[in-house]
Amino acid sequence: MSETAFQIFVNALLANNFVLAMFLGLCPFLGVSGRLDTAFPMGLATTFVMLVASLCAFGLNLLLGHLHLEFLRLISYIVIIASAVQLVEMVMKKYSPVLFRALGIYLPLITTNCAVLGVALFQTAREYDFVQAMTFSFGGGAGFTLALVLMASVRERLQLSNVPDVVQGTALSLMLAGILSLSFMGFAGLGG
Amino acid sequence: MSATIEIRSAPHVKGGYSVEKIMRHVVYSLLPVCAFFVFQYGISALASMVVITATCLLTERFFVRTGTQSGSISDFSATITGLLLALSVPPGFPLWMGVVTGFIAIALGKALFGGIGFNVFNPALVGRAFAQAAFPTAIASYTASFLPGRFTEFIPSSLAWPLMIPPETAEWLKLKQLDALAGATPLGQWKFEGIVASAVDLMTSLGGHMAVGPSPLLIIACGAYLASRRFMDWRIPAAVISSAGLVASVLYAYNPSHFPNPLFTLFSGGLMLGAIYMATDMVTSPVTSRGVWIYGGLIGLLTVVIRYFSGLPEGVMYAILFANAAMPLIERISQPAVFGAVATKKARRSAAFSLETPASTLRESKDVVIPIKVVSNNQPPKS
Amino acid sequence: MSTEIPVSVSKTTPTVAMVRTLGLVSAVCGLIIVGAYQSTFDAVADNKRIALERAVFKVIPAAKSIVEFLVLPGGAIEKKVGASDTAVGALKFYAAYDDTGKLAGIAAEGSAKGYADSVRLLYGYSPDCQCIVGVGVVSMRETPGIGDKILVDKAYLKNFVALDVKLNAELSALANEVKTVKHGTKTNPWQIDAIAGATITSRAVGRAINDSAQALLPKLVPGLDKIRSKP
Amino acid sequence: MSLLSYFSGEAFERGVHPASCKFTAGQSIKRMPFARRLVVPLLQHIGKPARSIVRPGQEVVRGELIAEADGWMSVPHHAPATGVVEAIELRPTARGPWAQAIVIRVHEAATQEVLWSQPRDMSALAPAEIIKAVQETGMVGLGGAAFPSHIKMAVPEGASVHTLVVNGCECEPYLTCDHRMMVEHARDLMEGIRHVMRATGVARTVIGVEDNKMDAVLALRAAVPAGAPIFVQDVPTKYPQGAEKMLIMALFGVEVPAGKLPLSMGLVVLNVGTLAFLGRLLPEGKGLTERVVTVTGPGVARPGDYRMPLGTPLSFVLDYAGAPAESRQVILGGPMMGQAIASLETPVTKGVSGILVLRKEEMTARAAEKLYPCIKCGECVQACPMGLNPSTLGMLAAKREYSVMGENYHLGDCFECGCCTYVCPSNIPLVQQFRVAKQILREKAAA
Amino acid sequence: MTTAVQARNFDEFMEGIWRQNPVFIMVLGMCPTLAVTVSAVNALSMGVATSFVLICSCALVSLMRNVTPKEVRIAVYIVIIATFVTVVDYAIQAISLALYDALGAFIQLIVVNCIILGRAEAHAAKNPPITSMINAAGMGIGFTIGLLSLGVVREILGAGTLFGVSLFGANFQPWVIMVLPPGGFFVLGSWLLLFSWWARRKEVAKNV
Repeated sequence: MSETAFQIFVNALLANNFVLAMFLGLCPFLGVSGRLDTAFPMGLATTFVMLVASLCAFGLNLLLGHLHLEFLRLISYIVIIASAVQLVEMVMKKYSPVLFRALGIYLPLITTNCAVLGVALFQTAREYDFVQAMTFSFGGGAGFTLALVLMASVRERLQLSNVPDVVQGTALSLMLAGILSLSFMGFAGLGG
Repeated sequence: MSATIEIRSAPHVKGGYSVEKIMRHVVYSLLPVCAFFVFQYGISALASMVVITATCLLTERFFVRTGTQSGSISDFSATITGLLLALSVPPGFPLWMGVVTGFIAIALGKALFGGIGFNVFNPALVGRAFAQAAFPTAIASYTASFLPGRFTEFIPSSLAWPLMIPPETAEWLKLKQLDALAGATPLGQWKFEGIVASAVDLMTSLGGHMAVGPSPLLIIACGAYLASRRFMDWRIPAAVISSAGLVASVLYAYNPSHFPNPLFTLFSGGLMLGAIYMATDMVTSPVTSRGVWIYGGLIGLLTVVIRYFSGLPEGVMYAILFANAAMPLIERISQPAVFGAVATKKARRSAAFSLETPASTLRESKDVVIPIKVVSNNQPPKS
Repeated sequence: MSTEIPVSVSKTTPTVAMVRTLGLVSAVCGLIIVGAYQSTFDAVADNKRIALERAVFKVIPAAKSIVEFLVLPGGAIEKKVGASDTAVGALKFYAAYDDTGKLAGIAAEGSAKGYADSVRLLYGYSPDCQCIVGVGVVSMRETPGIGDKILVDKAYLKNFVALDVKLNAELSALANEVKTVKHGTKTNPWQIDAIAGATITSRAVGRAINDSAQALLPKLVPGLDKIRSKP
Repeated sequence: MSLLSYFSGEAFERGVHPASCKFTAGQSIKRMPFARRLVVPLLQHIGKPARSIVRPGQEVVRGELIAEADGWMSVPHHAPATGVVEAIELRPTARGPWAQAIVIRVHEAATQEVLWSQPRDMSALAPAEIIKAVQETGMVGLGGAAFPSHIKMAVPEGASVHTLVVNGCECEPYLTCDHRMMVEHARDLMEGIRHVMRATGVARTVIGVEDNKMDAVLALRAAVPAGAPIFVQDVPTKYPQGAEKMLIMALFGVEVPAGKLPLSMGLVVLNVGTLAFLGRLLPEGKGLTERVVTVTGPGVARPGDYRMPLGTPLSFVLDYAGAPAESRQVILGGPMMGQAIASLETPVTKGVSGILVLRKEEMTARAAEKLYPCIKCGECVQACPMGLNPSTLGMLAAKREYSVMGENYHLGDCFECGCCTYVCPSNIPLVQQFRVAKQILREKAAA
Repeated sequence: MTTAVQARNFDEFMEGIWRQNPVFIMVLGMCPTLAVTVSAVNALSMGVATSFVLICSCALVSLMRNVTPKEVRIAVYIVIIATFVTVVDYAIQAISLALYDALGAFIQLIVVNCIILGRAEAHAAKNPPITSMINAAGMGIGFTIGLLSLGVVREILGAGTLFGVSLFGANFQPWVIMVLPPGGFFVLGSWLLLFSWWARRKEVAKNV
C-alpha cells in the first residue's frame, strides 16, 4: 500500500468520490444540495471538519494502538470528533467571526456526518501515514464539495424545468446522483 | 374589416429557424454517417440502428402519452438520440441490450426531467453510460469492419436471447477462419498493447478490417454542413478538438514514447462523433459565449486525461457527461457582460469618431470619414 | 444527523449530575464493550485463522498447517509471535507444512493497483521448483464481469501452475522478471498470458507477484533451510 | 457576417439581420389627401397630455394651435387641417386604452397649404429661445419614440454636450420614411442641424446612416454646407443599429454605461426626420401638422412613403394605399418593435413611422409554428444587443421568478428590440414575457 | 384495557414498518442503504445488525432517561450507540469474516445512522423501555424491509441470483451496473418513484 499522496488525492476526489462512489455523506448531499449558495459553504465546512476529524483520529489511533485498546476505537473516535468540532466551532466563533458566519451554521450538522466518521475509519483501515491521511481527508472533502456543488447547480437549473410531479423530490435527487455517479465512473483508475 | 384584425406581440417577423427544422437537419446530416456505418458492418449495424431508434421513439411516445414529458415525436429529437446511440455502440451489440439502452436513454435521460429542452444530460450518452456500466463486456466487443458476408449474416452476438450472455464473436470468427480479425478497438490496442494505428486509416475508416465507429472524416463533413447552416454551434467542436489536440500535443512533446501522437488521439474512438454531434446538443451545452468555450475546453481536456491516465481506453462519453453536469455552473460564471456594464470612455474598438477631442481629432480627416464603399469618383464636397 | 454535543456547562443542571450520568454511561458501556470483546475474542481469532488457512491451503494444495514468519530487513527469519507489532520493513510470509511436518510451500501477499483499486492477492511459492504454484485473491474491487475473470478464467489460471520465479546467480533478484504479456503471446514460463479484455487486472496480478517476489525471495531463499521443517 | 462584424470593429457585437424588405426605398414621398375626419389625440408623446384650447363647433385653420403644452414635459398640437372641431372625446389609440382626442371635420375644399405661421429670424434667437421655439412646434422624436424633442436639446445644469448625433439608421425592415427624408430633404436637415447645434452648443454633428442607404449618404454629403463640422458616416446594416446606444457604439466605439443616457457622454441624439422637419418649421414658425409615414407590407397594393396629415385614421390610409379587406394584421411601426393595433379607427400620430400590413398567409404561417420549451440553442444570447441572457430570462419568466430576473439578470436593460424572439427556434414570446415582467416589477417597485 | 395497550403497541410497531418507513418515507440512513445492498444477504445482515443496535440502544436510553440531564443527552446517546455498534462489529466478526468483509466499514458507520439517533432522541427518551423497544423493533424491521427491497432487486439483476440461488440459469447476463454505485442510486430512486406514482394514483382515485 504505497500510494503517493497525489494518487490518494485524485482517488478521493474523483475515482472513489466519497458521495458518488462510496455513499458517504449522503444525507447532507441530498439535503443541502438544493441551492448553490448553501452547498458551497457546506462543502467547505465539511472539508474543514474532515481535516480536523482526520487529525484527531490519527492521533487517537496512535494512542489506542500504543495502549492496545483497539476495541475502544469506534467509541472514542466519535466522541473525540464531536468534541473537537464543538471546540473548533467555539474557537472560530471567538476569533474569526467572519469564518464563523460563513461556515458556523453548518458545523453542528456535520458533526455526525458519516463522511466525517468514514474518513477516520477508512484511514485507519488503510493504515495511512500522517501525510497520506491528511491528503485523503482533504481529497475526500474536496470530492464531497465537488459533488455537492455540481448537484446543487444542476438542481437549481431543474427548478426552471418542467420536471414531472411524480419525480420531484428525493427520487429526482437520487436519479441525478446516479447519473452523476455514472459520469464519475470514467475516472476509475485515474489515480493509478 | 376590423373583425379580421389580429393582435400579436412584436416582433412580427421571425427568423427562419424552428426546433423541428434544426432537428430535422441534424437527422439529415446523420444519414450519410449511418449509411457508411451500415456499409462497414452490414445488417447487424442496420438492425441495431433500427431497433434502438424504434425503442427511443416508442419510449418517447409512451412518456408523452402518459403526460410525463413534453414534446412529440415529430420534433425528431428522439430520432437523433436513437441514431447517435446506435452509432456509439458496437455493431454487434445484442439487440435486447439495445432495447434496454434505448429505453434508459429516453426514460432516464429525458422523460425524467420533463422532456425536450429540460434534460441536463445528453440522453444518448446517459443510455450509453448505463450500458457501459451494465454490460461492460458486450459494449467493448467490436468486430472488424468490412467482413465478408456482412450483408447476409448477422454477427451472432446481435441475436442473443434476451437477458442472456451474447455468444463470443471470437468463436464465430474462428469458424469463418477470420480469427486474426478479432476486434480490439484501436484505442484498446493502444492502451493495452501499445499499438498506435495510423491516423489516416482512422480518419477515413477505410484502412482494412478495423474495429472502429463511423468515419471521422464523414462526421466532420456532415458537421461542417450543420455548422455552415447554423444548425450547430461551430464553437463547441472547435473548442473540444483544439483543447484535446493541445493537451495531446503537449503530452506527446513531453514523452513521445509513452503517449500516442495527437492525430491518433483526435481521430480514434468517438472523439469526433462526441465533439460534433454529442457535445453540441443544444439543450445540454451552455448558451453563453464564454461558457461555450469553457465547456468545450473542459470536454477536450477531460477526454485526453481519461484516455491517457484512467483505466478506460475511451473517455469522450464521460467527459461530455461531466461537462453536462458542470454546464449550469459554467453558465453561471460566464454570464455575458451587459452592454454598458463595463463601459469606459475609452474606445473599445476602432471607430470613426472619438469622444475626447471633438472637432479636432485627426481621425475625422476627410480620408477616414469617407468610407470605402462610396464610389470614389462621387465624393461629396466637404470643404 | 443534525445533532450537537453540548460541551459547555449549563447553569441549570449541576455539574455533578452530568458527570455522574456520563460516568455511569461510560461505566456501563465500557463493561458491555469489554464483555463483547472478551467473549468474541477467541471466535474472531479462530475465524481469522481459519480464513487464512483456507486461503493458504488453496494456493498450496499439499499444505496441512501453517506458521507465520517474518523476514527482518537484515535478512534474519523469525517466527512471528502473537499480535505484536511488526518491525519496520519486515516482510511477512506463511510457511505451509504438509502432514509430515515438511515444508510444502511458502505463501505471501502481494498487492498492486488494478482498475479500480488495489488488488491484494496471496500466492503460493514452491521452493522445489522455484516457481509459483497458485494464486488467490484476498481483496479487490475490480469490475464484476471483466476484472474478476482472474478468479475464474481457466486459461488464465493455467499461468500459475508453474510460474517461473527463479533467482539469478547472485540470489539478488529474480532471474527473469515476471511479466504479463498480451493474450496469446506467452512464450516463456515467467510470463503471464493476459485475459483478453481484462488486461489491466491481469497486469496488476503480474505486478503484484513480481513486486512481492522481488522483495521477498532474495531474502527468503538463502535462509530457506532453517524452516524446512515445522518448528 | 457575425464573424466578420466581430472583427471588423465598427458595429456593436450581437444583433440580427432580418430581411430588409425596404420595397419603397426607390419611390419619392407622395402626398396623401385629407380624410374626412382627423383625430388628434391630446397625448401623442411621452409625458403629460396637451391641454385642448378649442371647443366643439369651433373652426380651425391648418397649422393653428389647438392644444397647448401642459408644462415642460409636454408639447402643443396644431390643427392638421382646416375644418370644424366636431368633438373632443375618447378615441382608440395605438397603445390600447381610449384617450381624449380632438376630432376635426375637414372642409371639403381645404388646401394642404399651411396658412397659419409666424416666421422668425432664427439667427436672432438665443439658445434657450430656440429650445422654446422647438417646443412650440410640437415636435417629438419622429423615429418612433415620440419623446419631446425640446427636452432632449435642453442640456441640464452642470452637464455639457459636444456632439450632436443624427440617427439616420432606420434599421427596422420595411420602413423607408427616414431614408426618403434624407434623400429628398437633405437641405432641410442641414438647416435643422444648424439650429439645434446653436441651441445645444455642440461643436460638431455626426450623422449615422446604415450602409444600405448609400444614396442617402451621398445626398447628405452633397448638402453639407461648406466648412460645417457636420460629418456623414455610414454604419453597418444590422438590426437594431438605430437604437441610440448601438449607434453610439458604431460611431464612437464606446458603450453608454448601463442605466445612463447618451447625454452623460456629451451626446445629443436626434432622428433625421425630426431635424428635417425642424429645419423647415422653425424659421417659418409653424407647428407640426403632418409627417411622412411608410405604408407597406405584403398586404398593401400601393406601398409608399406618404406625407400625411396627423390624425388620419388608419382605415383611410389603408383604403388609399390599397390594402385589401382580408388583411389580417396592421402594425404601427416596423415589424420588429411595432405595435399591432386593435382598431382601424386609430389615428396616425406624431410617433408613427410606418404602417405595416400583413396578410392572412403570413399569419397562418406563424400560427402553425409550434411552441417548444427552450432548447437552449443560445441564438438569443448571441442576438441580444444589450448582452443579456434571454434564454435564462425566459425560463425564469415561465416560473414567474420576476425579482430574480431584475436583480441577477439585468432585465431593466432590455429595450424590447425583439432580436431574441426573432431568432428563437422554439417560438417563445420572449419580448412579451419581458414586457410583462418589467411591468410587474415596476408595479412592485411602486407599491 | 389490555386490548387498548396491545393496539397501541401494535401501532408503535407498525409505525416504523409502514407509516414512517425510514427508507422509503423518511429517506434516512441512506449511506448503508445504498452501500451494502448489492446482495439480499448483505442487506438482510445489515438490517438485522442495525435493528439490534437500534433496539438495544433504545432500551438503554429509555432506561436512563430519568437520570440523563438534557445538556449531555446527545453525548450519552452517542456513547450508548457506539457501544452497541462495537458489540455488533465483534459479533459479526465472530460469526462470519466473509460477511464482515462484505459489509466493510459500514457496520461501524451504523453509529452515525440518523435513524438510531433520531429514535433515541424522539422516542426512547420519552417512553418506557418496553414501548420504545417495540417502536425500535418496528423501525428496525422497516429499515430491514427497505434494505431487502433494494438488495433483492440489485441481486436479481446484478447477478441473476436471489440469496445466492441462481434464477435464470448459467447463461444469464448480469447487469453489472446494479452492483456498482450508480445502480444503488437508480434502484432506490425507482422505488421512490414507484411509491410516489402509487400515492398519486391513490389520491386521484380518492378525489374521483
